[in-house]
Amino acid sequence: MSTQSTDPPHVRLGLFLRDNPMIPLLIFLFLLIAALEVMRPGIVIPIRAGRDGLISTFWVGNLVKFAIPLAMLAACQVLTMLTAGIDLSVGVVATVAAFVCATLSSIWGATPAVLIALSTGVVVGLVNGFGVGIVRVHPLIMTLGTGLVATGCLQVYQRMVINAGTEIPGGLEWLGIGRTFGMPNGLFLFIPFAIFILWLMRYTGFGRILFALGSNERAASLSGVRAWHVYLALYVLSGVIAALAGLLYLGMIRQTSLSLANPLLLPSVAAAVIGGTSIFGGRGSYAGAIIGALILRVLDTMLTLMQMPEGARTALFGLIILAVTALYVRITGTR
Amino acid sequence: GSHKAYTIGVSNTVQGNGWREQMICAMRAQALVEGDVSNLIVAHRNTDSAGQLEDINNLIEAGVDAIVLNPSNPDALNSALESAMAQDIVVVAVDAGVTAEGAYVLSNNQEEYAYLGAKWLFEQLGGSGDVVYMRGIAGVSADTDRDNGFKRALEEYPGINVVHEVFTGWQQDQGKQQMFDFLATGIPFDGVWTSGIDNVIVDAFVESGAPLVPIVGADNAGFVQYLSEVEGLEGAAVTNPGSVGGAGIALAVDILNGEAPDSQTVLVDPVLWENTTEEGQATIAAAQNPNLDPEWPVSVTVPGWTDYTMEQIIACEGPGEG
Amino acid sequence: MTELPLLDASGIAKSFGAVRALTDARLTVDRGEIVALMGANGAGKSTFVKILTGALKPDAGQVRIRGAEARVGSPAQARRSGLVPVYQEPSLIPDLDVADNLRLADTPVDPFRAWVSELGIAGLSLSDMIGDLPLATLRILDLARALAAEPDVLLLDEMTAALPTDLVEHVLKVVRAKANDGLGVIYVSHRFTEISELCDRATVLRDGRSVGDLKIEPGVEERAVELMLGQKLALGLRDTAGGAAHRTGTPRLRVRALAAAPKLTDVSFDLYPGEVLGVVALEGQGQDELFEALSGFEPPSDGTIEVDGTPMTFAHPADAIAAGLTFVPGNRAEALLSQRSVRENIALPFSARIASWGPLKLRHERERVGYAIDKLQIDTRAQGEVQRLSGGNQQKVTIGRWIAKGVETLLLFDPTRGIDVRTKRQIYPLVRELAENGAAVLFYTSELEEVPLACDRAVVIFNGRIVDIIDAAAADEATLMRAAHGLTGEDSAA
Amino acid sequence: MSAFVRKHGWTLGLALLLLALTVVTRLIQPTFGVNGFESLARAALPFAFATAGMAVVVIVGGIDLSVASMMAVTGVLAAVLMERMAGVPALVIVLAAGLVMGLINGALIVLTRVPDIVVTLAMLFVWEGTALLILETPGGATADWLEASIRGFFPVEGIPKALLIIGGAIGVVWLPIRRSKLGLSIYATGSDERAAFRSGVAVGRTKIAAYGLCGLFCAMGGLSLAALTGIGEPVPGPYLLASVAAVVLGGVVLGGGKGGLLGPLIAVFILRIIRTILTLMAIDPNVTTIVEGTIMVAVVMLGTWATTRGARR
Ligand SMILES: Nc1ncnc2c1ncn2[C@@H]1O[C@H](COP(=O)(O)OP(=O)(O)OP(=O)(O)O)[C@@H](O)[C@H]1O
Ligand SMILES: Nc1ncnc2c1ncn2[C@@H]1O[C@H](COP(=O)(O)OP(=O)(O)OP(=O)(O)O)[C@@H](O)[C@H]1O
Ligand SMILES: [Mg+2]
Ligand SMILES: [Mg+2]
Repeated sequence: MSTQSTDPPHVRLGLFLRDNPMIPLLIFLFLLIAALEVMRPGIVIPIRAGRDGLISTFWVGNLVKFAIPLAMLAACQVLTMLTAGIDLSVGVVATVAAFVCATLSSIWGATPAVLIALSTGVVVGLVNGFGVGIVRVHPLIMTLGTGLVATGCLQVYQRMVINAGTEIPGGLEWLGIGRTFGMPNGLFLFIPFAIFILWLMRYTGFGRILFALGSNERAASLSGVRAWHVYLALYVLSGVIAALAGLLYLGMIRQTSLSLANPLLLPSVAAAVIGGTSIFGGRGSYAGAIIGALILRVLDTMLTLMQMPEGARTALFGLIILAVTALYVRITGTR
Repeated sequence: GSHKAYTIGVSNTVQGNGWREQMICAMRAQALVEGDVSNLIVAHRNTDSAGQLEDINNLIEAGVDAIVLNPSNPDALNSALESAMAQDIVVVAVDAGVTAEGAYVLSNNQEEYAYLGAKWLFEQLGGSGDVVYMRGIAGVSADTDRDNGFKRALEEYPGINVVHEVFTGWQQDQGKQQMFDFLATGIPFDGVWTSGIDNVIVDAFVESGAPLVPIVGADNAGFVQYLSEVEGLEGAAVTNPGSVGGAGIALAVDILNGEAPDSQTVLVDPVLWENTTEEGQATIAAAQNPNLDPEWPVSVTVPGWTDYTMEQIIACEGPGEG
Repeated sequence: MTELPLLDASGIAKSFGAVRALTDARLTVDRGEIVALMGANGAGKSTFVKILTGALKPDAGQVRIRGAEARVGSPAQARRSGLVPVYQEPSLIPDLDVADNLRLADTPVDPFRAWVSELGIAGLSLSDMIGDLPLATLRILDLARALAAEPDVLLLDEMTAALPTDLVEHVLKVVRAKANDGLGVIYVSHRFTEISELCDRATVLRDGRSVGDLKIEPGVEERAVELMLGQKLALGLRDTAGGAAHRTGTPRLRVRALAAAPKLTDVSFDLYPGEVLGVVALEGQGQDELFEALSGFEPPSDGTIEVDGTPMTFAHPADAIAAGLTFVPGNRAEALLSQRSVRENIALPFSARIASWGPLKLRHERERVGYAIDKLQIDTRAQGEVQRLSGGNQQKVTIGRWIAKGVETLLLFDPTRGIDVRTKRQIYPLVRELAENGAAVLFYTSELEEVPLACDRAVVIFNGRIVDIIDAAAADEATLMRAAHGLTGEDSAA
Repeated sequence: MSAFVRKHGWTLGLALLLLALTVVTRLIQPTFGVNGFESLARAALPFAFATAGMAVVVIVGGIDLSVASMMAVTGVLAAVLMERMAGVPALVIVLAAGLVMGLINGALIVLTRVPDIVVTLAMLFVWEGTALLILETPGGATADWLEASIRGFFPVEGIPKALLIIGGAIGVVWLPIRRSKLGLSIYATGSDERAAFRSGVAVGRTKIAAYGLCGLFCAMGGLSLAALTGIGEPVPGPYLLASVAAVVLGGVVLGGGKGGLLGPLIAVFILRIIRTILTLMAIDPNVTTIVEGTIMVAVVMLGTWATTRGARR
């Protein structure tokens, strides 16, 4: 029944870390980067002369660049996990959006292509929201199912455009591969996006309702929340974010593929949970997910550069993820 | 004449990659132009060997006359294939081989594929230098076959040293990221061998402003286009036609019509197109098809085997459709 | 030789992060003794009970059982040492049936059955799913399971808080009888009547510290409250509810022939602005269905609801809220966002409608939330997560939400469940104040003594229909009790 | 009667659906008979075991994303061991390895207090890597009797051995457990962990046991992969998502405490027979993906709709 003032320092440190869970995550991130620098001296150095004296391979820039689409998809997971949901269709939606955009822009031009691509996200989101919010199907199954259906549709669509050629809208290419002061132009999209998501979660009624639904749906509806409105809006938002991430990815990879962004699905879930979002709903942090995405990317680099059998590499990846989250849980006392 | 009405079953275990999609389209187009095929049943999804066994058994249940499959593994499917052959169903494996007794194999020679490209690369480097070796998926037969070919070439060139070996998972984004990482370490290398994730590797060099090194890839439309368009790129595309699937259908129909070849195994040997010589450049210019889906191999036909036209394979329609 | 106490705990301390729930708690129980554990909301009673029964690990302290130091590592271990608790929340497994729940805790079936009927629950089948049973029944089952385990010491944490009066009687009777057979009992409650009726002795906790032992004797309430609160509080003045409200004009709420499966068959009443209408009913007479229908949770099967003269149908609580009807459920687990802060919990209704999904009005929110916290004196030390508040303070949050929002018609279902005496004394005037400012309040309580304190009139529901309407200010407990049992006599006020 | 229907309504509905689909199969392909059924049962083997394992951990309130990877490990282990030693000891080692992997998953979840989904996501990679370390490339060989043991019928024509193995293995392992205190504890923990703890359940040990059981079933799944293909493949197959789908379709509620193993097993057969029907009907494979996804969602939607209606009376 008293205050912290008398607590010993280690208790106070624990409390501080618990209230600022970002700090241990950031520390992990920097430790990993330091380990990488030890492994490959010089890799973190920002500017190195390349051919024609240009700013050369700036690893930190690459790190950020590849973390952006992952962090965007992680936003879908964080938002849906707040309501104890999950969105397993994001990888497919991103892939569909990218594919549709690349094939349509050679036919109809960039703007309609981008709009149609984003609307695929809306459509999948509507279906997800309908299933989760109105029919009350478990989100895991619902989004898994829509992901499958969307894959099928993409394959049918692909048949129609085998010979249409592809074109990547200039704006997306600029975002995807362009750099400003060595940092990727994707940040021009991502920084406003991240601010929007952080703002949405903390300072809007919608954000509050997401937390509320995940903590106790009955309590929320007793307070007058119509859950299905929220789910519909949420999954549409998630679909649009996924489509947007897909477009950015298209600009980065500059190659269409029927499975372009699919491999980002599991990492997007991992980034969200490493960042301290609870799959049981009611607790989540987007800032954490962003750092989670960066951590995953650094790990990718480390393992790519290590010379060891592929099996050991894969296993090590899993072990490090586990160690990071376990330590994080131990330090912050949350789960 | 008197047209037969064969039903042919197709089994494939990788979905959503351009090469395999082309293979399926080639099968459909060839079945369409073969007058004797009335129905093509395609089981085409992402699965493992056990799933392929299931598909083959389902095809047997459906009463097909022949099964053309791209096997996920040479040894794993024998039980189903043997029971198919016991019911007089013709079995043709395309792209990779199977060990089942009595099955026909019409395969791209994967070991040769890797050997050819690697040898060109090592030759290009003058027999000594550091190379990056970008493989496919660990633990998959095709990757193992190619690895054998690559190792064989490596043995012949003791001056060549592999500085990075990595699995791209045959994913564009992964390959590109990995190349960025290699470039960022600052450890120099002189050439890159890829297992078909190729044009994004070129992109990675160009985007990071690193000097290009010789790159070996496959005959995917995107990469072939780069070979003639990207300034300063020295490279070679090794053919690995997905249209081998169409050839498989043709072979199956021949066998059903009693015109079985002498040998059970036909290897389609790859060809290498490089852009460092003039003839090479001419070949590449002729092969180019910038409108084609960039993941599709540009060699859409297998001369001597397939009979369909470019339009037909792109329409991707089989018998009983459209 | 003097007999060693059955249970002797001393120096118990426990912190949850920054919150010191217990600093120095001590307590002894002898054979055959019933010891009340008293304290205001958040004093640490439940934490103490959990530590004694192995559900929580203490930071410091000693527990002796019959003089021997005992390490109670888990509830299972406590059970083996003869310490058997009934916690505040039901500790039965919702997805298992009764029989499996017994098997899980190695409880013999026959004694259990005997206790269940002894405690006044009839018609229980062992194959009933726990999740389908009402809260009051669960409390009884929990107790019956504890009794069937043949404990040496029984620890009851607000066992009666969610029980209707008739079941409380049964419980008190059984506990008394067991104590006479030599059982030691630790009894946590906020109800003085029960404590003075049942207990031999009381230990008072204040701010996590044992501050005194009292012998239960007439007039002890005064002293107990002083110890609990660390200050004097005038108790005993039964400032009953204000006079007759102005029941004229259009009623705020007009209910006619309302029926809802399974229990509610035919209920009609009018509720006027400025009025607090009590609802008196024993367990399961249809009051749950009545409140669910009025709050839009489950549509009624028959009958009409008019609000300010306009007929309404509620398909969702949002409809009811739009019509000005707000509902505070009795079970706080239904109403709270347990992992969210006090502030977010109270501010929840502000963001409910789509129109308010935009930016939060933070200043307005802070003001309203602050107002509600002050009004209800919510202990906000552990405000980061509502689940870290004590049970009573959690209960206050559920009401505070609507105090902050402002209400026209408030449907209160047993709002004082588990609330300490001081807070109760704050809640009655609060309800009256709301009414005086024009709100209409429907007030169900399981504690009949509250009816005259808060209500103007009371409707008595028995067997799904209204059997009597009583002028509450004049009604004593006996009258209400008789009515609640369906014995409408001439002496009930007209 | 009605209580029985209420409690097992979902499973009964699934059984009826399976029956209807079998009839449909016969209508499409009149020659579809016992042999078709036998190969269907064989194809269902790995799915059935993955699903059984997943069901147990979902009932205890968790989820195991590493099932397919554990199957890959045990599959290659079987193929490697059987090349070198007698079949039966190899079998025992494989089953034990599965059990141990599951116990490791469970112990990590309990000890680190990291949520199940995160631990098993990490272990998905660890076990996948382990499989590659055991066998770099597809290979090894299984004993002939293993292949023979899942092929054909026993004791009479019409009862596929594979079906007996599924029923037998799961029955022998699960039924006694389900009836025991451990089974109750599994359900109790999944239903309400705190209440279970307070009822005296050793929650941590129960979870570990459930994960161990899942590992054991995965070992059986790995063995069936080895038996089906005759070799070991170090790359995980599509069993993770399929098992989650079957578990949910089978009436086990994600979140724990509800459902059994029979429903999910019937669901496995439903999903397999749908695949067969689509092949027999020669549906365009791209459309097949759409159809499979739609059916999965539609069935669960229908079920959710029916149960919420039922609950509202
Ligand atoms: N898990 C927890 N985390 C943080 N604080 C807690 C937790 N559990 C209890 N507390 C705090 O410990 C203190 C004592 O709580 P406890 O539940 O023991 O009170 P109580 O005496 O039972 O109150 P009530 O009469 O309201 O039930 C309270 O301040 C409460 O907020
Ligand atoms: N074994 C446990 N594991 C995790 N958290 C626990 C455990 N036991 C209690 N808690 C937490 O302690 C807090 C207070 O406990 P609880 O809600 O059971 O009692 P309470 O609020 O004091 O009850 P009341 O005051 O109504 O008697 C809650 O947040 C609860 O989640
Ligand atoms: Mg308490
Ligand atoms: Mg409490």
